[in-house]
Amino acid sequence: MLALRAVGKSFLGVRVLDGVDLDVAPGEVHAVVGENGAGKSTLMKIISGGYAPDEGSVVFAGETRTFRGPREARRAGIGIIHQEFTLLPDRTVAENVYLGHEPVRRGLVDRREMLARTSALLASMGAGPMPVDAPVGRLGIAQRQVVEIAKALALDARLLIMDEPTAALADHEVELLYALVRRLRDQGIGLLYVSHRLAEVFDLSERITVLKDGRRVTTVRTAQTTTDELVRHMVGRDLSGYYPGRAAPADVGPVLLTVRGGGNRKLHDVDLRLRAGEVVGVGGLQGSGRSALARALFGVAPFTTGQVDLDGKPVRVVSPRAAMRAGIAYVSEDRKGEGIVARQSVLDNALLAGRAIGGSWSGRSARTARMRDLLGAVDVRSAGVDQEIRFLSGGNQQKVVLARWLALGPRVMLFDEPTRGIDVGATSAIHDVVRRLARDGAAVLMISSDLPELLGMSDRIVVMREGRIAGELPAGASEADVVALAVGAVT
Amino acid sequence: MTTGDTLLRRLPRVRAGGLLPILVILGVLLILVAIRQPGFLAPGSLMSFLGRSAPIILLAAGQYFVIVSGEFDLSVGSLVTAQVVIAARLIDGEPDRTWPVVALVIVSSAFVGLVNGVITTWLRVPSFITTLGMLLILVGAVYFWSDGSPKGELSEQFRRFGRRAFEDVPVFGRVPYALLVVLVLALLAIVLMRSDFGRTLVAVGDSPRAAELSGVRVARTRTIAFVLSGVAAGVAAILLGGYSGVSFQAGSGLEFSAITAVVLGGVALGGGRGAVLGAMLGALTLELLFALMNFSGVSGTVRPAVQGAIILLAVAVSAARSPSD
Amino acid sequence: MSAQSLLAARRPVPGVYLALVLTVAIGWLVVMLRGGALFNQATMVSLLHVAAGLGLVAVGQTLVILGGSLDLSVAYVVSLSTLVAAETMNGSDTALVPGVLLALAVSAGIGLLNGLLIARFRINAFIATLGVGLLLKGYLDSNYDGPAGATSPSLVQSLGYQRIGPVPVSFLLLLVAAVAAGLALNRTRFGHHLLAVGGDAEVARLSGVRNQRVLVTAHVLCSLCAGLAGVYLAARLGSGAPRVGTEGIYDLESIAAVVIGGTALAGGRGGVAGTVGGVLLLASIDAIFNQLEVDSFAKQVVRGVIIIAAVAVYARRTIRKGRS
Amino acid sequence: MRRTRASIVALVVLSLAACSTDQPATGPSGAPSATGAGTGEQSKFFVQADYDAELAMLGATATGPADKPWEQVLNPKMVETTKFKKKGPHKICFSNAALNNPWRQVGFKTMQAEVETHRDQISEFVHVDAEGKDQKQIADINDLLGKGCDALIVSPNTTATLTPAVEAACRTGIPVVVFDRGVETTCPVTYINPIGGYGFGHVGAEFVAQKMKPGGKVLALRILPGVDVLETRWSAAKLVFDRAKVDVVGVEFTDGDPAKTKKIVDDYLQRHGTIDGIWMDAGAVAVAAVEAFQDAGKPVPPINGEDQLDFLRMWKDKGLTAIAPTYPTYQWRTPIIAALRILDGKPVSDPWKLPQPTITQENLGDYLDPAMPPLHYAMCGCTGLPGYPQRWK
Repeated sequence: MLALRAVGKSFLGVRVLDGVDLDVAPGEVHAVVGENGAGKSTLMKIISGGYAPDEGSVVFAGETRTFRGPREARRAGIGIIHQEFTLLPDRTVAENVYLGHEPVRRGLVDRREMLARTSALLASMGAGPMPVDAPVGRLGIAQRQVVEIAKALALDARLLIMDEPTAALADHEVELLYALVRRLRDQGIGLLYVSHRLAEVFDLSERITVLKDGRRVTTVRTAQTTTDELVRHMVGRDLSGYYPGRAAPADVGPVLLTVRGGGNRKLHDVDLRLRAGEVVGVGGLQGSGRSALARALFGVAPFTTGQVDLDGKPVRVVSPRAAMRAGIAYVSEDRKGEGIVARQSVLDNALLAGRAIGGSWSGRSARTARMRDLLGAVDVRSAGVDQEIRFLSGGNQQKVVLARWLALGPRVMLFDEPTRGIDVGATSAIHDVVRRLARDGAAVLMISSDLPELLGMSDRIVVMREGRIAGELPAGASEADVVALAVGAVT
Repeated sequence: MTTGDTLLRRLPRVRAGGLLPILVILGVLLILVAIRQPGFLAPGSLMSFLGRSAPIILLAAGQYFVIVSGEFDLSVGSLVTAQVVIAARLIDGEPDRTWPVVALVIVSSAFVGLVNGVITTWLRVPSFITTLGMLLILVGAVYFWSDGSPKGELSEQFRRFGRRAFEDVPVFGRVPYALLVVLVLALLAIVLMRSDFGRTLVAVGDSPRAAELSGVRVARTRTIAFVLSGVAAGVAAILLGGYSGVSFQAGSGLEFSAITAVVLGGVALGGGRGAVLGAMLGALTLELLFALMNFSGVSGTVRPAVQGAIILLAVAVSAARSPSD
Repeated sequence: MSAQSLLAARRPVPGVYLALVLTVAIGWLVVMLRGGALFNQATMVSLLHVAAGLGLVAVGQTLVILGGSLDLSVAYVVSLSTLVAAETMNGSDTALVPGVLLALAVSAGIGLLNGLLIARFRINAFIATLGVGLLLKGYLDSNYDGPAGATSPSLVQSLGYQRIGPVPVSFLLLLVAAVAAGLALNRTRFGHHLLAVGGDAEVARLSGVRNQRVLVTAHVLCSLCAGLAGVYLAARLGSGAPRVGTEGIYDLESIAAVVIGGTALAGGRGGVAGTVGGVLLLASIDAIFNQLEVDSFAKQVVRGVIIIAAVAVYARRTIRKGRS
Repeated sequence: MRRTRASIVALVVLSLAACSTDQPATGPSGAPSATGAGTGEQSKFFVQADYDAELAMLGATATGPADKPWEQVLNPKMVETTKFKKKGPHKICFSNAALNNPWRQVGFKTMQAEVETHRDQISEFVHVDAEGKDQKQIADINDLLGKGCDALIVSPNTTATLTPAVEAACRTGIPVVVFDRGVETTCPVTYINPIGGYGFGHVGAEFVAQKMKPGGKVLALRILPGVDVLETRWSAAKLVFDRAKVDVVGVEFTDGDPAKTKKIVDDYLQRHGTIDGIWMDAGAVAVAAVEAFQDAGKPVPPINGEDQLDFLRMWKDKGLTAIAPTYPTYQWRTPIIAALRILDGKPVSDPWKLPQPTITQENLGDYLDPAMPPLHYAMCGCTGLPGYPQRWK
């Protein structure tokens, strides 16, 4: 029912997709797997009308289609669940579910029908009771994800794309989703299932396509492959050699930062110690409190209970500024929204934090000169430091953000998904910087959804679940250990 | 984002917020004026033209700080009116009171900017509303205070800033004080925008989240922008009161002129884009347009339409050129 | 007030009504202490007439603001509409319907221009509508040097002066327009899509909403409302008046009424019921100050304070909601 | 694609702008129109009969006390008012168009002072300010009708549009007095105003046309288009200039903004080298116009202003060749006097035409009062009123 032929797409000269072929049959669950930045999300957006392909063709239901927007794709019968929520917090559940195709009777939106259909739809999904007439803003994250799925289904989709649908779901909700996917499949709907979680892929799919660096590596029947084989296809390299070496026990210094009983709206009873010279990885599902932990430490959404000590002395980190003064730095997972200032130059972006903290006039030119060196040292590739940063690739943007913080000489460095959506070369450069920071005596906390990265980089791994620290793993733990802790399965 | 990616490659690379478009418009207008009125380009008349354009150039610069930080200041016009009226009443023709009143005008204008900034950033009232309210309050209060009719008189000492000039300057002939004031302040503004504060201000307008997470005190930065706008309005009030004397019409509508000038100068409403020099050139362009209309005898009633058409045209063209959003 | 309960069916009554009741109560008390009566029939009628004119414009303004846009050209649309209506009617009843329709059609055309400039040519709404306003000003200034045309006597009689008890027909027209707009917002696809575009344009686009079409429609409706206000004013004034819109400061006043009514300037949140409350609040302040013979300049100061305070209160509430 | 769109915008915008220019331009290039006038077509506000009547009145002698021009009447036509006779003290209500300029402020203060002199007869004076909004004034009048006023004074914001409201007021049976701008109905007991706009415009234009060098260039500075009082002034001036074959090089609108005025004059001086006469439809920006000449180092040509003190002082100090036709603010006293006479059942003249003195070089000294603020109007007839001069400062 869906056939992609040699689809290609570039952003600002960076090739994101290159000659990708893909087929989905009715009643088939076709999984798409690949590392971060492999091009999965871009591919899904092309199918669902979010982007137009630069080359190649999309054939849907026997016709070659170029969707001019999401609306056309939806009308044609392609539903999509995005990684980010596409819900309006001020509108009710029913209004969100039926946005764009509200049921109409005699010219007016039939509210009763809409509520009834929404309830029925949610019921058919096996979701728990939900206030369909309440604003989405009042729902929890998991409930919102259910609404998001209902929204994608509401338009009688013949092809449903699910981009990491379980990322925010709790166990029993994942089970419900499984049941739902199977039910849809049995109804003859084709499903494209994008996931990091190989276990899910094996549970659900008939076929699996592996993407790597924007190309299709292979498409295999699920029954005829194994996890190991898939991982080899996805990674295509020897894992152990790829990451810079870990810290030797002798390199690990004294405890720099301690959190005792830290809590706020999203976190509970967090106890954490970060040592100089050590990279501490943080694992867990999306929404488990990983990001909230980093944001609490950096004072964005501070701890409201508990105590934070730096060098054994209590500090009050009430704002990013306070955190910076204490020597803490933070690289957000949302590079576009919270990292870069898109229309300013590379140099302006790199100097932003230094300027914010202030400095004497006399120190200005020296600071700028140092920054130029630093940008060279982290190997930022641009047409010059005066180029606007939005024209750089994601990896180079991230290097600029890193330089911004390195210039301040942070003692505690917090990374949230530092390599998400970044090409392989830049990723490895960033890994090197992370490790070098630790070697130079900083305490590093690194959040990552990318399990190989988490396992490869960390000297110690903290796994979070539901706002708490679920457990700690030593270097050399397996992916299974992390996942087990993250989802709360008994190991 | 989507279509922009492909467009970007097709369009010639003009740096967004660049000065090229405004320079082109300004150049075209200058040529038209020169054809229509060759004497205009003689040093004497050019100087006096620049001198009388000083207040709106200052207001545009002040408005630029606010707009580039992502906000609006609709209160500047009524602030100018209020200051002119207050200055006249306080001076009441006494030359001795000139300097204290000049100081008071600037300080109190800064204070109004501070109030605008604090209400906008702390109480989270959109600046459009804050400054709209401030517009009503200032004009209402000053009318109320002076019973609906300006009282007192500006001293000649006060008026000279906006009215008098250095006479017999070689080459230039006559150099209005106002021109010197605006040159000095323009230079300061350009230097300020190249300083740490200036770069931070633009960052705040472009991405307040990124700025905040880099330790920028966003609220404080924006508040300073409002204060700068207030000070610019204060100085503009001194020059304008000097140029034309006291009246309730002194500042009316200047907020829209200033915003128009800033937008003409290639500065994006919403923040993060454009140069202060562009904003000031935008103001100069607007003044030149009015002069051109005076020179070519365009009927007074048609002028708003010409002005509207040129604004829409300039902005539509630059919107079509700018690749994203 | 069945209309209001319909509009507010699913949402709590906006806080502006509380403010309205308080204002009226305090005003009533103060006026009474000074030995007057705040609301006799005549003041009530006057108040509702003032509210009707501003209200019609503000209802339209609500629509564009909800969509994340803005219309600064409404004042000129109002003036133009009075002229088109009055000149077409030219004092005869037979041309009443064509006059009204032509006035509305011209207004809708201007709304279309606004909408296209904003949605398709991506000009910032502030600048686009300011520019269109200047174009209209130029047209009005060069073609009219004073009131022109004559409104149909029967329209003057009915819409201009007829009332039912203390309620003028024009205020009923406002209520009808408000209910219609409320219905459009809550019960039509257009309304749902408009709120989505105002709430998050990208989410709306990804959900299959045709953002441009929705925004253009909102602008057409906004100008239609301003045109309707023009027709009412033509009926009230008996002729077309080229300055009536700007004299009434309908552009800024309508925006003020909308935000006082609790609609977020950024779009996506709010509604028509609040706007009607905002208009009534502004009109009540007018009435009370009229009674007390307070200087109109002092009133302006009070208005400025109220506008800022109202929005500050709403902002506070949103922040608190966000936290809980 | 986007570029095409942009050019479409350009086209639409330009065609819109163009369609607003179909009115013949009033300016140097303005071709002689149907009326053969050099200054373009006559305004639709022009009424020949009114014009003739006003010009005739300029030379007429008024009846009434010589030292009280606000009680004088030109060509009195007395009307009976016994049916309005009522025992005092009275409640007098006033619907005011606006208080938004110095002229109205001075006038209103004069009126308040006049009310004070009649404290025995007036128990309550209710004032409502329409803030320059027609529809608010209509509502205000309606509102006042519910307040048990014994007499209603109206200063209409716009002639045509306030007519129905005034008619409605007449129908309630209370005496209605209209002043300043009129209404298109005879139902009020009396309509008080000075000679009027034609007279004002004529006097200024005659002076400028005579004093300037023959065939010279005149710049006409106007406040706003579309205000009836100002339109009549300009249409009378037009007739004078066309008859005298004066070259009116420009008719510009200043919005009453002195800065804009100076810029306009400055540019016209540059464009034409010299300007030989300035005519203004209101005196608000006269000082700014004079300053523009001074700042440009040019002699100030014959000019007309109004009776505002800043202009009068400048006239005297700089020895200008000037004249100041007036639209006297003392007319604000008359409605109170008229209302009380009506309530006493005494006859009043309808229309009540007040004399409209002109300040000339000869009598300039009489009107200069150094103690008063610059924007005060000298022709207020208020020097004898309670609270003078403090009330007007």
